[in-house]
Amino acid sequence: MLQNIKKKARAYSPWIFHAHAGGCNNCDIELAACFAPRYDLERMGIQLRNNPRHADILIVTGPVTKQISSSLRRIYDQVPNPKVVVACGSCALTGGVYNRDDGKPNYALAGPPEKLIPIDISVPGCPPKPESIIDGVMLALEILRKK
Amino acid sequence: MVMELARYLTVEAGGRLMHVSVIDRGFDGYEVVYHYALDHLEKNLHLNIKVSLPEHNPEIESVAKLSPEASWSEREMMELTPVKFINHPDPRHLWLPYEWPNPVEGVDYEFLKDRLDAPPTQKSSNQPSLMPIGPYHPLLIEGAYFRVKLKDEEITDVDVKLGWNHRGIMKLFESRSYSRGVYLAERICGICNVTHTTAYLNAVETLSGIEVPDRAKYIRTLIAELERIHSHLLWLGVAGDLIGFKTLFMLSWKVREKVLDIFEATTGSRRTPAMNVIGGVRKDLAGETIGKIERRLLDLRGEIEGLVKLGYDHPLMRRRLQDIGKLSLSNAISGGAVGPTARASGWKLDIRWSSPYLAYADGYTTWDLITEDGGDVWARTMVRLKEMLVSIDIAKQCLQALKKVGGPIKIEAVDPKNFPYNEALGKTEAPRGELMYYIVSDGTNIPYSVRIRTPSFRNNSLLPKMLKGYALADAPIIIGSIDPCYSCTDRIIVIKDSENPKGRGA
Amino acid sequence: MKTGLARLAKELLRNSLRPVTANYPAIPEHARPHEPGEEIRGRHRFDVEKCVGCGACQTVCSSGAISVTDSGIERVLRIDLSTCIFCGRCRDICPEEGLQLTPEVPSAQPYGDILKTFKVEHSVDLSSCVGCGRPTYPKKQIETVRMRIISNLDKVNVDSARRDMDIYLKYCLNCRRSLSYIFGTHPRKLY
Amino acid sequence: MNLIELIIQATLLTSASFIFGTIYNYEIRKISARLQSRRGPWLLVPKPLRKSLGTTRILQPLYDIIKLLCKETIIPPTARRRLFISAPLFALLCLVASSTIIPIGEYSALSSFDLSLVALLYLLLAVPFTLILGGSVSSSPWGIFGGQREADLMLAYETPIVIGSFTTAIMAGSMSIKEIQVAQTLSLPYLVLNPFAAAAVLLGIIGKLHLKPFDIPEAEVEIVAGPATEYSGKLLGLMEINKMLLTSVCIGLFINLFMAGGAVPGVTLNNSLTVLTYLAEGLIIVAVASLIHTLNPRFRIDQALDWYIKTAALLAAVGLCWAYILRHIYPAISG
Repeated sequence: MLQNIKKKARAYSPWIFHAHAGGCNNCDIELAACFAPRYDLERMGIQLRNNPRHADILIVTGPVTKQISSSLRRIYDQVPNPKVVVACGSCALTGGVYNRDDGKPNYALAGPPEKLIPIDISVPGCPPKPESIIDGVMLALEILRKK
Repeated sequence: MVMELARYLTVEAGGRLMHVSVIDRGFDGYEVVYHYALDHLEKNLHLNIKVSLPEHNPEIESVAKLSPEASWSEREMMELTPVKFINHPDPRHLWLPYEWPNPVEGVDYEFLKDRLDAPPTQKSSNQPSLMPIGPYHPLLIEGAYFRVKLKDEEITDVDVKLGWNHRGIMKLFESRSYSRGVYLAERICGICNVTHTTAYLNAVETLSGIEVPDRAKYIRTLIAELERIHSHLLWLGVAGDLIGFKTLFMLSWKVREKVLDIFEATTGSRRTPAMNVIGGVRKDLAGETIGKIERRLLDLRGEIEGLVKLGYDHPLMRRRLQDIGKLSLSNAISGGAVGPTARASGWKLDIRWSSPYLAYADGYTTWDLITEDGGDVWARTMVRLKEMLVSIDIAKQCLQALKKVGGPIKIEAVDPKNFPYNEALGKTEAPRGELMYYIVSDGTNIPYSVRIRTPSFRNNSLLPKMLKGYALADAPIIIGSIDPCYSCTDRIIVIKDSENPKGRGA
Repeated sequence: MKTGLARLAKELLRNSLRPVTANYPAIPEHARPHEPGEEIRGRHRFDVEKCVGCGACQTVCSSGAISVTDSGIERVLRIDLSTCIFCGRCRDICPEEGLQLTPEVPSAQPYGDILKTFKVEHSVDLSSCVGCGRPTYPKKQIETVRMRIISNLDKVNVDSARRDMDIYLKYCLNCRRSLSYIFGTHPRKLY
Repeated sequence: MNLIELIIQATLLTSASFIFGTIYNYEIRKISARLQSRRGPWLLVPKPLRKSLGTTRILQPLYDIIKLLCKETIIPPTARRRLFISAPLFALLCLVASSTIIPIGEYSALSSFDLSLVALLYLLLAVPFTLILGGSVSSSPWGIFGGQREADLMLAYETPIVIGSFTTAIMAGSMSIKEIQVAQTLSLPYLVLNPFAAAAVLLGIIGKLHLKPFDIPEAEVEIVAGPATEYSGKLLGLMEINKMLLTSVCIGLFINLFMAGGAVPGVTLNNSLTVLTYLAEGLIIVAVASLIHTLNPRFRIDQALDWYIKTAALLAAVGLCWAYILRHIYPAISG
């Protein structure tokens, strides 16, 4: 009985921390639009916290630039377990439009986030529509429930 | 010699130094280009002064003492290309990551010493005298780093380190054809991506001598003005959040959703319209979509007037925003402020008025320029709020004109073939200020080099001056008042490794 | 000074009666604007008849999301939605309107099955060379090229073009080179 | 009231005030969301999602607390470990003690002692102390700043609460909350008799609960989360529990001192219906507080201090004089 209360509580009040890793801030404003009146995420008890210590879900946007890669790694370590990482936007999945055509790595990027931190959910789109982000968060709830 | 020319241009002629860019010509050394805007004398008048330097240890006198706005441009060039600007007031590292493989010698990296992962140390009493507003901070959506020196909660000195968003965009530009570059220009900044494509296309179209048909001009101006409304509404929400006014964030973003609906209905995607292509516009606006937009613009105007009234008479908001982050007119001109930050200090600087492009010229639309003279955060808020109403007027006039003006929406050239000129300057008035693209072409369909000077690049250099003397509690809203967009600021130039002087960098 | 607060209070109380929140996860269509534009750029869809597999979309894609691989007897066009930036350029460039962007928004997936759900694939069978049996170009592409050449040429040399095409279009590049030696039509006859 | 009955009633009171605290916090989130024209935590989850997201979200604060209690706790190495952990625990002890003193309706465990009002105010002072202690011990510059701001703000909002509470003690002629409650049922509730003191205490309570425009110590934009920056997992869960208890105790203080502890004219004090009227009155006060919370941006710390001195402290002083006038000119009222 205690176990399923714990699982339910985790799935019913996930707190999100948004880590910007260098993209063009289009995904960030779409994520912020998810908390605006039209796509209000607080209906499901979700809060956007700006302190990694308080967070359950870490949403990463943007191809990780070299300079912010060490900070992103530290932010990931600061989020207490159990945690879920959502990669949001095609930059966060494979570097999107910032990849060079001849396959050589872009000198300013430290590769997409999957090279630095383990990713659990990927949200495509450039920028992903708030509906896709909400789907991603719903999937994250399921994973939190199982963790 | 450059100093006398610079003194004449800025002091007597009253011109504005927009940007200092360095073009790497491979074997025959480097070209330092000083971009001067003299568009207050005559519309669309610009002047590029070129100085070519030898290939081995190129050096030149720094102009930063005379016109301080050039200091950040020169710092950027000094850091990223082997060109040295002699006795530059502050030649420190600004953009490159700390552990860049071969740091430029002879520059003391003060930032390298107190690395970020060192535990926060309070030297004196428990009052922290040095406050890092670090790459991740709730005040900044994106990465930036302000080292704030404090004397019991009053800011005495601010030091800025940027480059957290540096994606090497200009190197990518140099490996993409013009028509593909449009989609890269759109992804420099997510909030003002229509102005980026417009500026890029202004430059490319003047480069290849293409004249955009009238209908396309009206559609481009309409999309640009709708984006200005969306950008100002977004800023109003974020500014409300910065002073703790969550309700203003919700109200203004509720209105912003209406603008995004217009974008989605007409251009197919909420935030990346991708309407502008070389020679015109991708998709025509049919008759009834124009009617739809007009109806939506009507109730949008009602909502925005409500927000303007709210901004005016909310007692606490006025008390929180008034007379903080002051920027006098003389500081604005010498520091080279652009956009609403300059207009709030009483400087009539607006690219749509001084060097009109697309449908802002006299024959197409008529609108008036908004300036305030307070110079503080309250004045900037008022300038942006009133500008939204002006944008709605321009959008309305474009819609009326679209009903009458027929004609094609695009010239069939997918990729420009011949290039009558070998360099071009494209400028627009982004929601944050003057945006400048400088494209050098070598005749092929891939640009030789692209230099971008974004408005936030210039406004950020004014922040230390604005922040001094105010409380730490005011720092978020002062930093927020210039509407910083660090994706724009960190688009940065290619690196030319010193080992292979021949090639144009990695 | 109090009027500002009073007016805001009245407006907020009026707001509370009609929240604008879309009931998204419960009713999916609730989030779309009332009359969605017909051309929302979402997931791609290949039109099986029209697409000839020419690969023009691959050259034009601004983020390198489209990959064309020839494997044995078929050419596979694969669009990787996790790299795609949905700019709609491939649809505008496609000469045969074989590629459409449906308004269906690609939704989030667990990281593991990124391979199967974020891929839009379409395969076109390649014609094999009569001479050496190696795969050459897609059958449909050869057909459309032939029709287009015949329709655009002026009457005089239409039948000679048709005769040449019947021969040359069936062979791969190497066989054509060797054939041109035999027929003596190779431009550089020096060696 | 022998000892065992006292203990049972005390535990009942604490758990009731904790549940009321969660309801009040849910109401603040729901009303401020509704005023911003968005839906806020669901009262009734729509049908298709009921299987995965539960049926209702009234206990949303409870879910937050249980989730936090099951999370991993990270204590920064440079923080002083023992003080860092004991700060929220000490606050919890004080709040549990103060919740037993506050009577809910007719159940009053310890409030009938003579100087229960003084004891209550003394215990309530401990909560800001632990926040200051927790913040400055947590070795993060944000925590130190949060602690300092909490110290400045505490001076500002404590004065109106203390002066307002003692005004009611003067009007009722005794220091025990029970007597004040009974005195009000004889005459009019003090909210009507002395509105100045009531307004002063309400404004003080808004500052104490860190509702806008006074959520300066937790200004998430300037100082990441103030004192709670380094707290996570179980310790943060403790802090949330403290917040619930603090909300219900403060609202309970206001009801007992100014609205006769839920004794509406129809319902006398000694039957169990008063618990429902107590909750109803609490919801009304929380609605007023959340309206103020939604309407205002955040004050700067110096603006908050001089605002408190100019209005709240002044109101409390006026209430005090008004109480003296009442006591001497209309002694009948004080009974």
